[in-house]
Amino acid sequence: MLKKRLSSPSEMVERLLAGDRRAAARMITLVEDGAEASNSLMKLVYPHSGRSVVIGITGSGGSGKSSLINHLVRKFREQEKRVGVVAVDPSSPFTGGALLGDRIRFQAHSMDDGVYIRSMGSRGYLGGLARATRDVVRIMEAMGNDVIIVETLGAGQDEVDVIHVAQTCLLVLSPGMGDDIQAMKAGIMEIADLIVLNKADLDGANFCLRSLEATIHYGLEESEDGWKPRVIPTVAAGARSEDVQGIDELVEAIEAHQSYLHESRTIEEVQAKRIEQELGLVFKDELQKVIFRGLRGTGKKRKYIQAILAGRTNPYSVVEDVLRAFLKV
Amino acid sequence: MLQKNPEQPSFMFQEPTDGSAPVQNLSGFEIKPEYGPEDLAGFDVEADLGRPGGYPYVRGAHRTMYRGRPWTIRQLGSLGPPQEANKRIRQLVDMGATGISLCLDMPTIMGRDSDDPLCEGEVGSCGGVAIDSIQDMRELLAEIPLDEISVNFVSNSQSSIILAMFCAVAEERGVSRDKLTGTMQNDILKEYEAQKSYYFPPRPSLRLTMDTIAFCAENLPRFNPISISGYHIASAGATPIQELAFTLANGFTYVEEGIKVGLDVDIFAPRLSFFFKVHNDFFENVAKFRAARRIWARMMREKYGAKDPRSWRFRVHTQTSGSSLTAQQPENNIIRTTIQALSAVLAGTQSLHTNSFNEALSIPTPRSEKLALRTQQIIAFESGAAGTADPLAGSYYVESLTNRMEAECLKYLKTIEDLGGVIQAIENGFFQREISEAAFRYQQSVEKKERIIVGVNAFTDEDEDEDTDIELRENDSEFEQQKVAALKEFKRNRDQVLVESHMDRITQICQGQANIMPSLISAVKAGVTLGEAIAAMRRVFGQYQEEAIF
Amino acid sequence: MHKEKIKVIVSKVGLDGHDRGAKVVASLLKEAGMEVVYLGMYQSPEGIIKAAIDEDADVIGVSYLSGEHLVYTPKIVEAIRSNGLDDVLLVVGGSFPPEDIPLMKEMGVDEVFRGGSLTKTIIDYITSSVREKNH
Amino acid sequence: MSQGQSKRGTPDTSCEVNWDDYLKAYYEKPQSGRTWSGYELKEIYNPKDRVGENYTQDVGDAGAYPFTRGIHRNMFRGRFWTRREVVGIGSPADTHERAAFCFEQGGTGLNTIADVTYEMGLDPDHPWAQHEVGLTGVNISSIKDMEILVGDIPLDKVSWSLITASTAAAATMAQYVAVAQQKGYDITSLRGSIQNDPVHFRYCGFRPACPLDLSIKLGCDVMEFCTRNMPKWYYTTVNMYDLREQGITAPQEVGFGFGIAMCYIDELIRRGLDIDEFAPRFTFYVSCHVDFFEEIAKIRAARRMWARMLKEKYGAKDPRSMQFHFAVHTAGCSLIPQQPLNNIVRIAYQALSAVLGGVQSLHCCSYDEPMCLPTEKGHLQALRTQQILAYETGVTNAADPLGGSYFVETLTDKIEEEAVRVMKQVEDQGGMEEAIRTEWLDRQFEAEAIKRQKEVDNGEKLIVGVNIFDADPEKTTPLGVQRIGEKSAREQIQQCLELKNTRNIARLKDAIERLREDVAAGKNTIPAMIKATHAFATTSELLGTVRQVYGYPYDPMQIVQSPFS
Repeated sequence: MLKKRLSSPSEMVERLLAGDRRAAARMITLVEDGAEASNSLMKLVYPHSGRSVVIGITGSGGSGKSSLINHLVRKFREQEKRVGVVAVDPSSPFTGGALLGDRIRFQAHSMDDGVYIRSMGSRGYLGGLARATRDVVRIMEAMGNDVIIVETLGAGQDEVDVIHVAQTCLLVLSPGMGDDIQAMKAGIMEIADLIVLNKADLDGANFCLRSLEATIHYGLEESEDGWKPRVIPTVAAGARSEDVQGIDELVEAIEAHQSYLHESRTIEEVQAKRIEQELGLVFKDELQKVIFRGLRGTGKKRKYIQAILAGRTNPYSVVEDVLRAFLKV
Repeated sequence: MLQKNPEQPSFMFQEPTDGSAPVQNLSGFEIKPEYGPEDLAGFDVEADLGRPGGYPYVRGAHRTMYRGRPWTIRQLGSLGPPQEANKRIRQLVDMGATGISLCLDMPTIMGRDSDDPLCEGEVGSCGGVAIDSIQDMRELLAEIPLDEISVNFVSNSQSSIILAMFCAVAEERGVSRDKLTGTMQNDILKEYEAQKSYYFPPRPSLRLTMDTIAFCAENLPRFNPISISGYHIASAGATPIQELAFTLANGFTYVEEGIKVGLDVDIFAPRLSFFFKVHNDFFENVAKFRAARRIWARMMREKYGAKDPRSWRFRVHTQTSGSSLTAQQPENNIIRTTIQALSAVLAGTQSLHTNSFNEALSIPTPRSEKLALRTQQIIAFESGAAGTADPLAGSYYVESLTNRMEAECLKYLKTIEDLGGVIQAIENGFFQREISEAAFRYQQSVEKKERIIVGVNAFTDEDEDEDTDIELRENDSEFEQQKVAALKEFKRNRDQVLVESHMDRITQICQGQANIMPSLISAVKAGVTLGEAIAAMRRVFGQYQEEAIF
Repeated sequence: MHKEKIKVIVSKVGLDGHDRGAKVVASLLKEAGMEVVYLGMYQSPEGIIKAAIDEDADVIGVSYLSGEHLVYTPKIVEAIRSNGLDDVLLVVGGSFPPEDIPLMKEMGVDEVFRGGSLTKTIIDYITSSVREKNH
Repeated sequence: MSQGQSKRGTPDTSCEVNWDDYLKAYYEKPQSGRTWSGYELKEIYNPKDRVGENYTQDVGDAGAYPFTRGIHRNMFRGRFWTRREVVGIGSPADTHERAAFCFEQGGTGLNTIADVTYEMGLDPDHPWAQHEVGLTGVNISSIKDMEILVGDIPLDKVSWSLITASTAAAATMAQYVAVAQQKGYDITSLRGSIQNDPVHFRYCGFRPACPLDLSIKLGCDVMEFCTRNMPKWYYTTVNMYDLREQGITAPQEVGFGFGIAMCYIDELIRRGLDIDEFAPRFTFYVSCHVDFFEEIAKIRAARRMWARMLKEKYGAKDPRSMQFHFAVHTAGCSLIPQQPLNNIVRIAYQALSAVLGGVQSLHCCSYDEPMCLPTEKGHLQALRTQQILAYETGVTNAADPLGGSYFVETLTDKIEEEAVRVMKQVEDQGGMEEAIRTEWLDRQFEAEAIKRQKEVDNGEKLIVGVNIFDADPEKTTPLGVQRIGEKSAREQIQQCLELKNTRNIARLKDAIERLREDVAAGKNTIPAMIKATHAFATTSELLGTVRQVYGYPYDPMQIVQSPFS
């Protein structure tokens, strides 16, 4: 057991609700490590979650997500909202290590107690990154953050799942990565409520902007609930203050989407969809846990595999048998 | 305020000159401001340069040089008591030294035993090891694999006896003679020219040397019976060109003597090895080595008819210049030693000793000894200088300088020949005169500040002692009594009659022509001491006195 | 099942911007399977500590170059103590005179690595000490 | 194993030797089959390697195009390189004292180095500066400090090298000129140099002070001003050395360095200067790393490339424009704290390689640098290294003594070929400015630095005391440690505050306004900075004003606000 000894769950949650950073940090670690303790903790945390605006941001490397988030945080702080940030960076598939560099961009807030930043390695989470992230978000909600920003990299299925922890999802693109954009157009529909074209001061930005708007205009029917993604050009990098552009517009767009969600009461559907998805994930991996725990030591697992290899049976029948045995169905 | 110290030459505001002022190197050759292709007109690369490991060996004795194996990192392992020396040897090996040199204390050098009244206060002096009897040799070599570690005995007039003890101990330890490795300095001629530690007149001394060479040629094929040394000639004040010429002259003399006593040149020539000093002049030193290799190869093949390429190969051990080290600002010596060591490596030495930076003040201390060792290791493993053979080959300057060195050297060899050969030249004081003149000229140039020695005649410090932080090593005085006592004990426990008979036998052999080694070996086994053996020889050979030369 | 990760904060402090060493160490710790939060340059001791808290770090690694270690180390140690982060390992790297190593250890630094340290020694130290601290 | 082992004499167990290790060491090959930069070395180079060489075209005598063998005909016969020691420590007064010391020891040039606070453009009273003033150099906040630093040093005689690299170099230049004027010197008579290479300095941790556009603007203001007013002054030292210290290879050092140089050259040409007007005063700072021959080859290659580039690319006619003027700094990153006296050895032969390369000005590291700021002893040792090379070793007798060496000439060609390839890479990025903007260059540094560390970790590169022949670490620094008295720092801050309270504000504001106007009008900022300096404007005030006009925060650390707006 690598991590430190803990006080009782209830005590920890108390401290968390009081906004204690260390309690939050320690609980997040437990969640990350998928420790047994985490479930009992999350049970206590859950009732205090679900009250914050959760924004998901993804986009490929070099699109300037971090700088963008830095400015969003600044804006929300000006509105005196407490902000939590979950910055996910890829872990090395070989060593499992990760270099988490986003904090460099958040330096302006390094001394601000109203901002809680947590870097996560994508690791090889059982039950997927999404589940861990969702729990982290809940912890941050419970600790009293009004806005929580979830940052992740790329637009693969994992990221899509992660982003779906949020109510409002941003896809960040930048010019001069045409291929990525082509690749992402496909995913735009299911990922993005808002598309941010960052580094809009670079050559080719206009062309890029137009082609994106075209994609949305022609590519996407207005979803039945009446929200259509928009493209917002921004410039988030640059030491000069006047270099930075489009942030206000972006914040407005986010607010617009939020109020749309509430007015159109789509928010319930969204949340319902999220819960369904979560249950799916949780069942999948809890069930797997249960089954494998059940098989552990019985030597059955190996028997099944050998039987399948020998052609005496097949995966489908095995699954049926096992499920029957375990779930008495 | 800027020139508070009037002693400093005013380099501060030095203005450019056209650089046409004549410049001489240490050998006194005029050096041109620049060398180019025109300086190598008519230079036949194949014939005059060849390849490393190929005739005429200018570019190195071996084909791959240090890529095959680095030079032997050989450091000084002496220290009065044999046990101490033995310990130091193993410390050095542990620190990564790959070869060891052992020098002797004053009494041993003068051929006397520790209990000799003349030696009072001298036992274990100047960091040398005191060897009286075979017992000392046993302790000195304890646990050292004689077939692996090449021990270099810095021993000259007494070499035949030291070698005898070495063989005797090896025999006791069951190491057969054909496996024994190592080196005996054993270069008697340069003693008369420079070092001046001899007992007998030149000719009998030379005979002893030839006896050891002949003995080794037959019995110790892996052992270097002699290391023909320019180092001491240079240290006595000779210029690089003189060091080169006189050392080669001596070398050829041993060859001629060997042939005279009827040895086949290809039997003993391959085991002749050399010992050079690194002068301060970086490139002159490189040229010296390269010229030496070319001359040796050509003379051995053309003049002495050697057929075996190993006889043509000039193999050399090198030591950085002890005399260039200053007592002032001792850390500066680290720099001098580094540059000299690099020069020796670029010159293609087979083996290198780097001096300790505090030698001008004290016997090397563990720290300074270690630093000297590290200096070689840094050059070997970090500098990349060992990455390719003879990296300076082709350089217009270095090749021209090499040619010039060769030409001047041949002139000297001619002069010596005209004087009737080395022995004659020694007897009429030719070398001694040449060297003392050179030494005098050099000293003058330093005093006139024509030649600047940092910290000595320029850039001196007022508050000297404050900023030298060097631990010094003192001689331990108890050692002498212990040693003398031990020796007396040793003499008491041996068969005195047997000892006397062995000494008479030695005297007999000296009167005749037979090789002296076998009788010496059985003598030391019987307990005859170094001093006694020499006394026995002196009965026949007498003591040599040279008239002073200024 | 994934392995629980050692989490390391790597940071410069003050104005010195020689971040090469810090970056190299960060990357190599990553390759050793650790999760490294790199804070970059111009950090204040308080900022470093806040990051360590938020990230629930096991190790704080600070890199110095030019003599500022005696200025900032006490401040960092103080901040660690006042925040009760006694279970966090404080490791400093950079160039200092050997005399200062015991000095810094007295202040409360757990380990000091100078230039010319091999990555392996750093990794081994962190791995073993973190395990100790947590048992 | 050996007879010697089996039959023991009197055993002395105080030092057990592993004879197997001994044999291994004995037959060890030096691990130098490759150069430091990783190029295969042949076991032997010979005339075949030089076939097709055209001496006059490809090599040439010293003093003749393409200057491969040196920029002067007689090289060190005419004049030794300038032997420099960098000083910069505590207060301007402390620094002046150390400078004077180096003079007495026979140094022929003087380098004073700015501390981090100065380079960042902060005054001592800046909240971030307090802890670090005078720690790594000297902070000059006003004309007063510069007066103290200069003291009675004769500015028209001594060759003074001001090491301020960042955009603060503009302030330094202004302060130096202001003091010179005050002391009544004709500024055309000033000899010396200023580092003034803000573009490279972003990679030394000064990004906030060195935004790219401002770096080129202020850097070139200094260059332009000196070109027009200070004919004896070297107005930039493009610092390849710092780039090399990031861990890049020898050819990358040259390639990237030239790339940055071109940023300035192109701007100066854009400003209407003729290449031959300014190029002769262009200088470089080059590293001499641990690989003896590779570094010599690098220098020779750089000389040839510069000559060709200036002649062919920029159409220079004056041979002096084609001469690669450079100073060498021995490789600080090659020094290690383990067995520190070994560093004297490294420095010694690195310095030798610089001299054999034909250096104009040499700075030797102090062996104690990996442990502390150079001690007086360390400085002295470094200086002695140069003096021994100059006066004892005779290596100065002939120009380019290695010229013609099959190996060195071949390696020179190889380095040139590789460096040209690097420059092509940069070009493919859209030129150096683009490569910097897109952080392509950063990524090169990252990658190379990690490669280097791995080479040491897995023993491809050997370092005595680190991965071979290591020993117990020293408990103390052999020849002492350099400490900075906090006293000087406190005084610095005090004096700065005093100055700010006692100067004539109206006059100051007026001067700052002028500066602001000049920047806005795109004029050269140096004259206005000089005036403002006479009006006791401080470093941060000069630079902050310029930064604001360019739209950057007044204070790079974004804490202090401008007192003028």
